[in-house]
Amino acid sequence: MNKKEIAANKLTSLGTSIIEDVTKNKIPNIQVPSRGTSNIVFDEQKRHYVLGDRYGKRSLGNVKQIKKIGQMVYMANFCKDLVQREKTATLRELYYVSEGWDVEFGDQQESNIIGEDLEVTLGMTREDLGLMPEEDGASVYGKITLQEDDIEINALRSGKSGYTISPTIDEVEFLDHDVKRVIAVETMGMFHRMVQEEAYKKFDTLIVGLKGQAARATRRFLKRVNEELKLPVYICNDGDPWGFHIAMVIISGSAKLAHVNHQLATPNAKFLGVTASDIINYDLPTDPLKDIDVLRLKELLKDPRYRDETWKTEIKKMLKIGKKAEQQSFSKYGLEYVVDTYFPEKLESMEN
Amino acid sequence: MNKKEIAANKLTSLGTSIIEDVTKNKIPNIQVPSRGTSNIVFDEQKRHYVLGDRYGKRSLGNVKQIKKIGQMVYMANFCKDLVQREKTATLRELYYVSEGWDVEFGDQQESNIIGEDLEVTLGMTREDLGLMPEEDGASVYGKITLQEDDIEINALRSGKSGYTISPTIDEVEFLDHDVKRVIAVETMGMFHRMVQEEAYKKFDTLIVGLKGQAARATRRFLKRVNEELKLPVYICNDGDPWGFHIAMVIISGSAKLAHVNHQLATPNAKFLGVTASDIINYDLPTDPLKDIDVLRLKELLKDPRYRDETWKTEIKKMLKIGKKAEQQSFSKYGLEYVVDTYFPEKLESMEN
Amino acid sequence: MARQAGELFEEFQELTASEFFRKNKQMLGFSGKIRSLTIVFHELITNSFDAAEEAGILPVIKIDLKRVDKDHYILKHIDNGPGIPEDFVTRVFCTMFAGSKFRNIQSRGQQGLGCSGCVLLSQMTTGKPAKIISGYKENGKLKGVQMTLKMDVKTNKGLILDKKEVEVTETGVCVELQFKDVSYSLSEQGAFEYIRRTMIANPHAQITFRDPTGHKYIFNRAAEIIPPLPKEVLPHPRGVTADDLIFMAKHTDKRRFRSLLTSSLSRMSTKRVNEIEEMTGIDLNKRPKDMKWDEAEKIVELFAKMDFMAPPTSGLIPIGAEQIEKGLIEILKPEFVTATTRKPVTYKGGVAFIIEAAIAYGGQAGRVVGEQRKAEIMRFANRVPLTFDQGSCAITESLKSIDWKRYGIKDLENAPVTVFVNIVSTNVPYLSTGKQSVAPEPEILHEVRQSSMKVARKLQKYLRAKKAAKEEEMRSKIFETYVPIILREAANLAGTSVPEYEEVLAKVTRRAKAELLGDTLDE
Amino acid sequence: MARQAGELFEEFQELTASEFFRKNKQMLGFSGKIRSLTIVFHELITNSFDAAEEAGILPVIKIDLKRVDKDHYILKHIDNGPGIPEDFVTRVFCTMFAGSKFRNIQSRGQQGLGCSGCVLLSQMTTGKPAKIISGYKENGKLKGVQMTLKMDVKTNKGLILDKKEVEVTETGVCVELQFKDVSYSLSEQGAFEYIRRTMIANPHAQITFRDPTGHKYIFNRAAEIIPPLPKEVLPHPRGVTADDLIFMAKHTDKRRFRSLLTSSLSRMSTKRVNEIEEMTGIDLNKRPKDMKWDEAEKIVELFAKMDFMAPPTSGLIPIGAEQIEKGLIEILKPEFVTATTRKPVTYKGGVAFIIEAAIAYGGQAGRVVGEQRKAEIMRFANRVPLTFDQGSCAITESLKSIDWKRYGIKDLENAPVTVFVNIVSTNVPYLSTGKQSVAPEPEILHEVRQSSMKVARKLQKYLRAKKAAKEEEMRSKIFETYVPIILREAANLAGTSVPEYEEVLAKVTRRAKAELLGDTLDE
Repeated sequence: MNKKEIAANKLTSLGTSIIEDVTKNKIPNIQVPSRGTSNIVFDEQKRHYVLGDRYGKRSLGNVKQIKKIGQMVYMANFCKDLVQREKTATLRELYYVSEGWDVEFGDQQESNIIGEDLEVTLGMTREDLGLMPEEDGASVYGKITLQEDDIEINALRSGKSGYTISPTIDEVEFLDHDVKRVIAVETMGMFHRMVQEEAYKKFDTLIVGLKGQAARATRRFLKRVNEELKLPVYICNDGDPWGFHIAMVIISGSAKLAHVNHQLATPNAKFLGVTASDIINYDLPTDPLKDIDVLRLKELLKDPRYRDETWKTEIKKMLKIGKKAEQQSFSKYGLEYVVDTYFPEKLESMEN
Repeated sequence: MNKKEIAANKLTSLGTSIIEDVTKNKIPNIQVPSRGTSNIVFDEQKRHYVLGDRYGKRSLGNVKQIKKIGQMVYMANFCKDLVQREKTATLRELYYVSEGWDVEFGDQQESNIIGEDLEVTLGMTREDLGLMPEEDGASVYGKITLQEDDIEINALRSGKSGYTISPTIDEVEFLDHDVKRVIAVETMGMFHRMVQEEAYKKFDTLIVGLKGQAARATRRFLKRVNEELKLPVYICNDGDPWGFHIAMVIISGSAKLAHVNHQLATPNAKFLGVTASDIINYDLPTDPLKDIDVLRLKELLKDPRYRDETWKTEIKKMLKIGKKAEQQSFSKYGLEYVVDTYFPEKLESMEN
Repeated sequence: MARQAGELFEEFQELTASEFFRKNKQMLGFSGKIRSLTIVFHELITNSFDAAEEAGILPVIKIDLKRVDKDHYILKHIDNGPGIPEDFVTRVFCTMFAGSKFRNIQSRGQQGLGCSGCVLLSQMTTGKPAKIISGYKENGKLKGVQMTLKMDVKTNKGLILDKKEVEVTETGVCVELQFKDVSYSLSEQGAFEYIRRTMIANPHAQITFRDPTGHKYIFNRAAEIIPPLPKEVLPHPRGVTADDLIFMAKHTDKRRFRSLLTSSLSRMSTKRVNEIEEMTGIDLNKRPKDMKWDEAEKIVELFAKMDFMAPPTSGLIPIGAEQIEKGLIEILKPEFVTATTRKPVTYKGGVAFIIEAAIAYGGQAGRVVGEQRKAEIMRFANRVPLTFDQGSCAITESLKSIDWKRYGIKDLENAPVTVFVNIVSTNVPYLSTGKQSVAPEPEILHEVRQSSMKVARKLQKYLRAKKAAKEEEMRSKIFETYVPIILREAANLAGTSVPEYEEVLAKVTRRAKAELLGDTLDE
Repeated sequence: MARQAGELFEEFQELTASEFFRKNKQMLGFSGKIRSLTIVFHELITNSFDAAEEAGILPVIKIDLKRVDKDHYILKHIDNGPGIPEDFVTRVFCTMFAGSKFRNIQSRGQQGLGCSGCVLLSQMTTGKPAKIISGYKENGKLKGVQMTLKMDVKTNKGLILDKKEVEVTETGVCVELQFKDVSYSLSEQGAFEYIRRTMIANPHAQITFRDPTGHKYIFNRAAEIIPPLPKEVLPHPRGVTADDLIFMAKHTDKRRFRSLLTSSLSRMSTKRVNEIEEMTGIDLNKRPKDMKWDEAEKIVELFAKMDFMAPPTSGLIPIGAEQIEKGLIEILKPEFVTATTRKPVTYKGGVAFIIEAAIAYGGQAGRVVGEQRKAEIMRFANRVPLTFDQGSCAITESLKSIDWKRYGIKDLENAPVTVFVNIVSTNVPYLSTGKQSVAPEPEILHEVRQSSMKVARKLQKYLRAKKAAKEEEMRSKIFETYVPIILREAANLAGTSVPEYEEVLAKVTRRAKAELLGDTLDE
């Protein structure tokens, strides 16, 4: 069975179980895995967050739960229709579609939550159910050829801003590539610098411009190049708690998406910089840590994803120097410095 | 002379004029066209904002101005180097580069302002001077072929998210196309809907996903397809004051960029919707106008760019009904409705 | 050149109380036009109430306020009390510091400044004399006298300008005074609100008030019971200072200190006196006048360590929960009302007090601000409304400390609620001269809290019951609406037809009702 | 059963002023431990000042405060005034409402309650008698008497427990009193701050204060001039009420109302009296006692319409700008100080007053909060510090209305600044009984604003000059730094070598200096 058939079957079974209960004069209920913090656990084996085994029961006989059951069933019908017609819709569109339903959503937030309920209940990602995020994924530049439907795309020949990862990345096939690694950078400023300085040639690398926090499609892309193409993935972000965390979510997934981390996390990806040690070693221009930065760093220290000694050392070092630095601050030494000096030195130290 | 030579010459002349003054024992000064609101005027002929003819004098003999002169001269040297080496830098990179200078910038904001001073003083855009914005431009999908450097790009074969307009769009050439119009939409949700529903085929159109307020490169792209390829440009945004204004900035330029509007504004572009009349005629799901929306709409009524009767009527109508609607709200009638019904009806009414 | 002392003392003089207060009228509460008039109402009404009750009469008061000109009014105040014997009329109205309320007794007024203060203000602002008619019984015979009086501030005595016997049909006093520089207002601090609140705390009274526009308000009696007369109680040992003991010793007719103690203090048995004698080593058989300060101090210090019974509470007469409710119903016509009267307790170890609290919800409860009814707090001390200095008052402080959300009132400020609190004591600890706010003694704060929480809980119960009735109706509707829809959609999803579901629907409706009777209301 | 009036009046009695205040000590300002002690200091110090100045003596006061136990102190207060003749000692210290300050004169104290109030408090809290030594001159001969006194509150008179003649070396009074239930504090409301502020407003005085820890503070005299004695001035016609006229008429020895008016009111010429007679039609040749209220009211109404000269101001004695500055320098050692004394003006049309304001910057100006110096406002009325009720005071209100940013003080609250304001008047309009805050009469608000803005402008000038000096230095540095850099970069840009630029540099430096002397400082 392909993904579409699986999705359609799972959706159908939701309806079947309700109808069967009624036929047996039982009050139907749906078991929804709990997404509360206490049911999100860090799986040391898989190296990312997963959902635990606690469930919430949603009963047709409960006045507070019945409306949610109605919303779930309606949404399941809508998704089944999407899947069968091979279409996708954004969450926003779904929200507007629901205007015609007999059960209303109070706001977008409410409909998003029911969407997540459906994901965890069926054990499918929203993309499997035909629901797409609004956001596009990262930009990719370098020697890789992909196929979307019947179109072949060469990410070296898609313009200076590269190939844009579309929300439907799972339907994209990797045809060919000629790179040894992948470097993902936080800002498009750095992406263009690397394109301009021909980093893709110098390092035999794909350049991925994350545009801040990585979109789901981007994370899926990085996981696939890492696992399907066996390419090492490096992440280079701003040297601050937010940069650290953007990298970590790519590596170990987020708590919020514990139910789909197995499809999103790339535990083999590596954080290349900017580290607190880089700030010191390269004497980078810095800004002082703000209160919120300090708070965030201290939170990271308690986070199981940062249990690794290297991480702990770097976080503590940053707290000690009380400073942070941006990726682009290497320009202090000239525009080319980051590609000519920093990346080679860091890659050298990480790969050997 | 090509653009590069012009830029290099203009930059050189800034230095020459200072040195000449000193040779004649005159206190050097630089005349910087004023960007104050009173010097920004709406040009009825050109149908966009332009700078008036008021200047500010920046004198070496003024204790408050001397530092700014130093910053301008330093920046001019940096830009001259960029232009000569055919490189670009982001404003952020420039800011970090300035760390090594003998005149400091207090913050990024200060260095941005000096950058604009240089633009207006020399009458060049920042792109001409090698300074690029961080942001990428819009996504383009449809039958058009472009050339970046020596690479040909087909925007129908760049993936579902299309071709991304790069900051250096002025260096891109249009090779070929097979469309009759361009439709720009505010959200990527709508962009993907149109791709999925094959709007590019149905309407022989390019689809441009603006991603909110249009980047400079996007506005340049739209102007160029309109003027070089003679394609009519339609803009479809959310039906609220912000959607109106995103369209208007594409059509008539912004006050803030009065000095470069002649390169950015597309006076022939047309606002397709969502209008207040659409909200009524299509009975769209709405949100009530917030105080800030009402305030903004009232501001628009006083704005010379909205002097057109149609705009005035639509703004007043929106104020009267007190409601706004999003692009995606057409989904109330099903996902395909916007492409199957709305666009054909609107295009029909606008083109005949 | 330095001057000698003698020269400087040539102008030395002594003022009378009247002269003093003529120069310092703000010390009588007469500051501000609105407040001055409210204080006048207060002094006259409390005097009438106290007099009528002491005489065992249900108070009936008629007040007529006429406007002569801007800030110029004529006030006529008639009561049905026992009247004032002819010989005392001038002293009551024209001598400051004179009165009958200097005992340790729960009373509304208490300074001997009330009536004479009003006459002083009238005279100072208008020069007009006071007109008094007193009807009283002497040896069972009804007598009536009418006087026109002025106050001679130089001597602190009344001057009778005119006096004649008149026929009266019943006992009582009629006072007619003119005032300038005062102002009638409907605000919370004004005279009208003062009357309204007075009626809530004194439902046994009746007041007819004709306001300056000629409109006649009749506040009817809501209860026919005259409050029992509070008894004078002896001070409790814990409540006296060394100075008090010395003062008693000086002005007693007892022959020994021992007997002075037992006769002047409550809870002071011979056994206790013997203990005191033993533990202090003071000879209590001495004559009171020989008592030394040190000895008095020693005794007071010992008082603090000895166990005494709480002070007798026969001197405290609360309004009573039932009466308060009647008053609130009569005046506010609320949707719900409840009141409580706490048991007597003491503050500072020896001063007894009782707190009464009530809450009224809906109807005319709360005050109207704009188009909304907001919460209002009505504070009383011995049934007298406290209208000024709300911010610093223990009652306000205590009420603000309550988490009203817990009692189903999400936002006290914006609820149609009147909270009523009355403190009953022979000795209310006021914070300031104006006697408008109660000091935050911990025991008082505690009692106000407890009593208010009790009435709040009752209100909560009422609101809950009201809500529960609504809820039940809503619940069965929800099931009847959603079950068919859900099953239609589920069947569509499953690709089957909709099964019979009557039984399941009946089941869930039944179960939901059962749930409702449990404690699922706390969301 | 209803009781008859006669029964009820069996307990009717009359209190003396002492008895009354014994029951209402908060009316004398005695509420709270810290405040009570500050009030005692206030009463004794102002009495000493007034007495010494009246006698033409530079005041010297020695105060010794010993702690006996928690909240229990012995206070010894010695002055060098003219002393009190033996016959008056008991009345000054033991009779309330007695004093020599009931005239229309600018004085610090004014109620006849000060000294006797302190004795009452002492006696009430400790039972201890007051010990007084008075040295005074009689017919040029120095006499000394020592007395131990108690107050008999039942009679409002002093009881002499002990009296003897003693030898004294100079005139003056020594008072020794004990207090309980009071507390010495260094807070803004405490006794120490009271003395400090007193010294600022009275630089001609000297106070030596030994605090309870034994530390001796000597506040030296900063100025050797005894303030001129304020003269008693007759009330201004605009300042009297009808009641005042009637009161005057009743207690005058003049034979005709005409002569009463000219002799009792200021600015009242025969010509004016004739005008009054003509315009009111009242026969002013009547005997004063025959004056009717209506007539008095008519006259007062006419007063409001007639043009009078402003009241005489000989009765107002300001401290004077120079003296204030001396006081502030002595106590605060500021970096900069300036003071101003306004011309006399009137409020309510007839009451004269003078505002004095000063500002001190740096040094010990401002109050220390945490590690920072913050602004403080010192309010005075007739040289007496006002320490309570700051919020409601006209002085505070007026100062807060000033836009201090305009005077180079970005944030008044956080500047090391002391703002001093003194109001001088025979009749300061206090807001409340405690006489701690001034009523917001528009003229007073205006004068405080004007005078404060004047001293603020002087401070601004000082701060500007300080800043300008710094600025000039900075400017020439800027040119010397930037010109070479800019020309190097410009030459690089132009692709040429750097030309000679000495002359251009000299030119710009010169020009910048000229600019600085213009008005370019306002950024």
